[in-house]
Amino acid sequence: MIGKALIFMVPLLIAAMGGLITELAGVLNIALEGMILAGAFAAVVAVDLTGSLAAGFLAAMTASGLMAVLFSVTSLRLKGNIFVTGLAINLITPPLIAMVSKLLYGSGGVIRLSSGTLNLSQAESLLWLLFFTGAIWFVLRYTPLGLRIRTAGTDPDFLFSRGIKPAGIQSLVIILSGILCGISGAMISLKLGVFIPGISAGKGWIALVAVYLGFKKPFPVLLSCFIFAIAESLSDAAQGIIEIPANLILSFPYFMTITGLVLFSIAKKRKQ
Amino acid sequence: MNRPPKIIQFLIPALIAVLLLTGCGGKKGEEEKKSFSIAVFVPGVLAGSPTYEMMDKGVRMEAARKGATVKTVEGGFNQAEWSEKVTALAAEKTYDLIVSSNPSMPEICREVQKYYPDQDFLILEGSGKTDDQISTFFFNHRELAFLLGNFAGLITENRMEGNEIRKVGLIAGQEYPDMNNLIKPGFEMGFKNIDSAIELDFRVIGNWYDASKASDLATDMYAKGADIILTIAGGANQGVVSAAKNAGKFVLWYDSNGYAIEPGVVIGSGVIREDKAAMEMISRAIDGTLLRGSAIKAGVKEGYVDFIDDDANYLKFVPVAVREKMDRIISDMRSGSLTLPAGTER
Amino acid sequence: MSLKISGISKSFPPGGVKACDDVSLQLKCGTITAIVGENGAGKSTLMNILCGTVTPDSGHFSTESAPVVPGRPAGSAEAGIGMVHQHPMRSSSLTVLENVILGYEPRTGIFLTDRAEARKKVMAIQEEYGIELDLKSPCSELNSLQIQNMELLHLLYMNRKILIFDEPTASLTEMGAEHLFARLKRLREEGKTIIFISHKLKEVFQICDEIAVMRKGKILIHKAADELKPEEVAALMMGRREDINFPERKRPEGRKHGKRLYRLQGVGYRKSESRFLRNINLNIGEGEILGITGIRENGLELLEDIMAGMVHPHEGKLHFNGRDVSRSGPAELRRMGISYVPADRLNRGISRDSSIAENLILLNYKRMHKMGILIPSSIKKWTKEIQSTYSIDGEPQQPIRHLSGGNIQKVILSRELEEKPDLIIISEPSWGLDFNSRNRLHRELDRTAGRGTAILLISSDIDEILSLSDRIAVLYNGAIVLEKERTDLNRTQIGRAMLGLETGR
Amino acid sequence: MKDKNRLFGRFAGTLITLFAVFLTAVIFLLIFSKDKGDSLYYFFAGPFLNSLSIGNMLNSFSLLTFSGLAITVAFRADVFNLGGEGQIYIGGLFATALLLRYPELSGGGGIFLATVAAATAGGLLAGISGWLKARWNVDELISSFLLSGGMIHVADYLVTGPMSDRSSYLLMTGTISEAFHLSHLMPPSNLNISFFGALAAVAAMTFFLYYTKQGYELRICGMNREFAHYGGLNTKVYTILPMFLSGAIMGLAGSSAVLGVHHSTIKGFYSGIGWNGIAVALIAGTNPLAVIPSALVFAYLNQAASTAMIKADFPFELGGLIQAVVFLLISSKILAEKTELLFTFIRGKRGAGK
Repeated sequence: MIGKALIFMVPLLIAAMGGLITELAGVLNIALEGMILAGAFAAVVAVDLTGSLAAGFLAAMTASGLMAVLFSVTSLRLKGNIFVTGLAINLITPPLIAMVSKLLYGSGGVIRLSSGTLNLSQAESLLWLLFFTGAIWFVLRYTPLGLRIRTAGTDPDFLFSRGIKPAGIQSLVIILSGILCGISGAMISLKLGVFIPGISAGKGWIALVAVYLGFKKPFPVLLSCFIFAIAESLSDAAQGIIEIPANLILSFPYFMTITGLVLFSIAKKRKQ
Repeated sequence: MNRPPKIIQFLIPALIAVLLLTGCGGKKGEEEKKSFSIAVFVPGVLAGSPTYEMMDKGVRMEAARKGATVKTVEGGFNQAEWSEKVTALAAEKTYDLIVSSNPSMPEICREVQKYYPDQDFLILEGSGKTDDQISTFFFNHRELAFLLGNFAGLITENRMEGNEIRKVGLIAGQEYPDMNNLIKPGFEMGFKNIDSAIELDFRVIGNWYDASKASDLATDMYAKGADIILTIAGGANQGVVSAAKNAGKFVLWYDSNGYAIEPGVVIGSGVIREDKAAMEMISRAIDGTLLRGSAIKAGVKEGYVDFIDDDANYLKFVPVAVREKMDRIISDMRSGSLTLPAGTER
Repeated sequence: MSLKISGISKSFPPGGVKACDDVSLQLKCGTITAIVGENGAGKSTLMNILCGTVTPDSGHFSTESAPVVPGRPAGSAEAGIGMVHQHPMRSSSLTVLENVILGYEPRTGIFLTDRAEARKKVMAIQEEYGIELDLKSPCSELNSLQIQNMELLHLLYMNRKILIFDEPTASLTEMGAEHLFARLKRLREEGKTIIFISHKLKEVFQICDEIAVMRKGKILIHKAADELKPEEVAALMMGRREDINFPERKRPEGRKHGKRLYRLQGVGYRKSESRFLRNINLNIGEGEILGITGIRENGLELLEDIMAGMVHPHEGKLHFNGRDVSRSGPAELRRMGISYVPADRLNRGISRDSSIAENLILLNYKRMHKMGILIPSSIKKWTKEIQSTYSIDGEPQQPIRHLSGGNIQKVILSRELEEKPDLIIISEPSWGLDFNSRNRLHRELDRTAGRGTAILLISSDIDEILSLSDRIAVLYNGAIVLEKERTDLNRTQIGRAMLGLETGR
Repeated sequence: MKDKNRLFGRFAGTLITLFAVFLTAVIFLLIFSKDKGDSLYYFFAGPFLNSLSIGNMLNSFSLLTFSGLAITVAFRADVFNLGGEGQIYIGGLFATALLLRYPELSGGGGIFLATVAAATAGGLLAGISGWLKARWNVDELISSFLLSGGMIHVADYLVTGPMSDRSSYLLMTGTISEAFHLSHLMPPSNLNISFFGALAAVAAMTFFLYYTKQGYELRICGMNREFAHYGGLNTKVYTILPMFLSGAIMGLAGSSAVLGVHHSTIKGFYSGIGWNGIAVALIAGTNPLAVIPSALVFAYLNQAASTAMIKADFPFELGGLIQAVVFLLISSKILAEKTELLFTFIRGKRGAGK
């Protein structure tokens, strides 16, 4: 069970790390879902064309990175409402993919790979989990960029007074999160060797939830991803034993997050 | 206390201007000679749905042969919008026939027909009704599921050495009436036909695209002893295949030839000949021999649903013993000497 | 490093009021120079010019090594000029060390922070200047003094030679101030050039070597501290306003002591380390005008907020008509007959994007409806009436932001007076008003008091206080240092009290 | 003069945004459509070619007017309601449930009660977010989104599970009795009398905001909360009330769709009403009357995509793409500001030339 959860949570965690750095930099990143999907698609297309896994990951990071650029331009440069533009990224990705897919394959549907699928063992999964969490933790803590990211979120004016433009840091972080989402998407689709419209299946939202539940700190976020993964495998296993309506299970993350948010707000209010 | 913004004063003339400008462009004159015209309404999107693609392909092939025109319209996943779109198609009054495929379409089309009584409809996968004005064609899912159930039973029996658990799996994208009333009972009837001790592990993904979840569910099912899983989960099917590959177990494909997807893993496949049905029905419609309100039901005997037993991969990977037993059951059903007891039908 | 400022001028808006008018100053190495002046004397503008955040219209400044390109923060930073702000900014998500080095981290390679090197450097500075701060503690837990120290640490880390301290004691306790002074002396010994900006003459004379007095954008005097007397400086700061001569208020006979109406009892308010208000005791009776004055940073805003129910005090009680109103919000106070004209007129006193009518009916729209439906005609009629009574310009439907400051003040005042309150809290009523409207306003207040309304006048303008009040209280450093009848006070005494040089009750 | 420029700039900014949207549509259309002339023609003129399209466009207009108005009310009080979809769904579901449970109600009474039920349900769902904001300062933007997202799945469960119509192959609840159907105005189009309901809602909301005590209080709170607090208004009430009103109007959109069009709650029927309501409101600003032209533009856009799809080979995905582009650009402040500047500049020049 735990081993299975470890494998399941790799893409989730990587996306959550993307959500974490943007959240810390003061950007509410609704667009994770769309960026993951873009990455999943680009990865499969690239592997299909070149047969190389590395090319797949590279293409995924580029595609998601480009979506991130679009997100950052419309929200930061054009000063759009960040929630609305983030949503727009999620809305724009599926039809874009369908259209590109139609151009390339003549169909907007499932793309199967004949070869080159990615297979992570439990040990490798654990390694990747620790690597990404550790890397983000390290960047946030021990690099100049990390200091800038953290300050951009809490005290952008202070950052500006030190001669650094907060919007620049935010754009950079959005693009970084796009690249992470690309990796995440590539892992989802390459693991199965297939792209299916909607394959991201809400992982971007869950990742964002994990960021909130993990108090916006790398290792607690890892933990909350783990809890999600365990909950997911429990509910998978439970289907064989007891009947829980799938739709009700799907509503849990939403209600869990709102509960977390309310508790967080109460604590904040008490402190004042 | 605030005045209405200038926007209103600007927008209305602007709208009228757009209307006039585009309206003045004029439209090409009357249609020349009217050929038989067909509209295909896809309740969903074509992409990723083999059955809808088969229907569209079938209609188009036959139409091309007979010089009819075809227009395909995708309705999208929002069921609430289907009715409006079918109405709009009927309102064109240029289509001699509107073709669609989904058990829910007849009820929508019946409503539309109230306003456009002259419009003919043909629904593949329809749900029949007496004194209906809508032509329906439906495939005997129970028979297909029965055949696949038999095969699943044979496979799990065959792998008995050192394995006490006799279990087969069924994964569905969502629960829907045909799944609960036809496919699941038919499948169960099938493997019980081989050995009544075989158990069923039935699970639902919740959508038709979450391949990761499908893979996780399948992994769990294989771990709990299922040897073979029938997967009816749209795009998410691929997740089941990938789980089977990792677990060294098997997958049963449902509605189209799936052997090539993963040779040696997909070792059995049914087929629903939606294209064949579409072609024949369209042919009849163009010839004027399709009766309004006819309800055609087609099963294994009629050749519209079947188990694919001549694929190279089937011959290569399925043990001879299993194939021999399966051959008997298939030929009995094809000849009509084996029929299923009455059950819930559409 | 010394600093030479020559002929700096700056007007806001361009061509308008001169915030700095041909300012020239020479600041020597190893000295602490105080720049003193009232609010709006031009000190902050001058300092912002030095820091590069404001571009001067004319003039230039230079260090001994090179002239500084004006209007560029980076230019001023390179020249070694740095400012410890009155309310220093910080990043609450970082530790002290990270805060100090943010933006200028020593690096290993291009990507990594060399933390060891940073720590070593910062600790050396700490040792040198005796700045005690735990480098590992998160900034969100620091008090004002520590935050100030952190900013200073950053400036020293950046090796700034010319240090500006902007009102550094404004939010410090006395202990904190003592610490700060010790540090300033230390910095002077190290040869830094220090500019010390303050209102508090006591402090200025305590630690500064030289004093420059600014008023209306001009440097009036710049001399060594021991050549000057506090009284002299205070007089220069305040100026003699012979040009504006208010008739002093003559209280109507027989109203000498109205019924006691409103009472503050031991009111205190604490924010982080430093107390902003402590043990405020005040009384006001019917028909009385109580003037509360002081320099703005000494707690006037906070007292205004507390009295108006916008903020609740941490200790002490407020009584109105014998009822405890310490926890009452504006709604309740208004119901009980207290009106309030805020100092922050544009953000609190009006809704800028609403119409004049909508602003005027804020307090009495409830009386202008039939079954919950507002009657536009009666609103319009009433608005017109008020506008003609108080001679307010503009059409009722016009957005109020189009009105002049004086007209906006009249809108607020008329709205409050029409409520026929028992007590009016009115803060800085003549800010931004011209001579005539100011006089009209004072006459109006006088009349209102004559009708028996108690008026709590908060103003940092001594002349206004002197011409209107029956009794005067002076707030300094969060406490009342002087409270006497108007007749027992003169302007010098008040001026000295505002600067913390005189006490008495 | 300055104000006129600003208004004109805002208007021009909106036009430019819309122009960008149409331009994107045309570009994609030219890339992906085979019969480009036809697609273009039907995209622009299609909605007006027959009474069915006009009727459906007006019906989509009335639904968008409800949802746009709902968002506008929230904007007016400076709060943000992002839970429109869930509120519409729950509203429609409650209306359906009531009419299924009490089929013996008279037609008018049933419609009235169902409408009230829908408004209450939607209002309460949004009201919770308002209350959480007033009580604990929970961001109403996120909370309304999450609550609505969760409730959508619960409603999905009810629609496909306990309340589902076993005789139907559509994922929907049972069908309400014919007595409760809103009369159609242009059959077979979906246009029904809720069209007048939408116009009445706009009128009522305008009246409420500008001519009632509470409307005045709400507007003052939305304009400047500190000023409102200073004036003794209860600002917390005006965090909760506008959210409630906003949700209630969303609920009305739900009941209009159920009673007027679908006659049952179909899974996911809210899609296309909820989010587009935000776009409608972002164009309309805070003026309820401006919702009407704004909703008209969006209804036109929807119908244009839909007719072009049916009459020409307009690709299905393009509809979604156009919606997404609208979202990307519609909330941009810079586009509007830049055009405002441009116009101020041009006008200034012209003035100087005189």
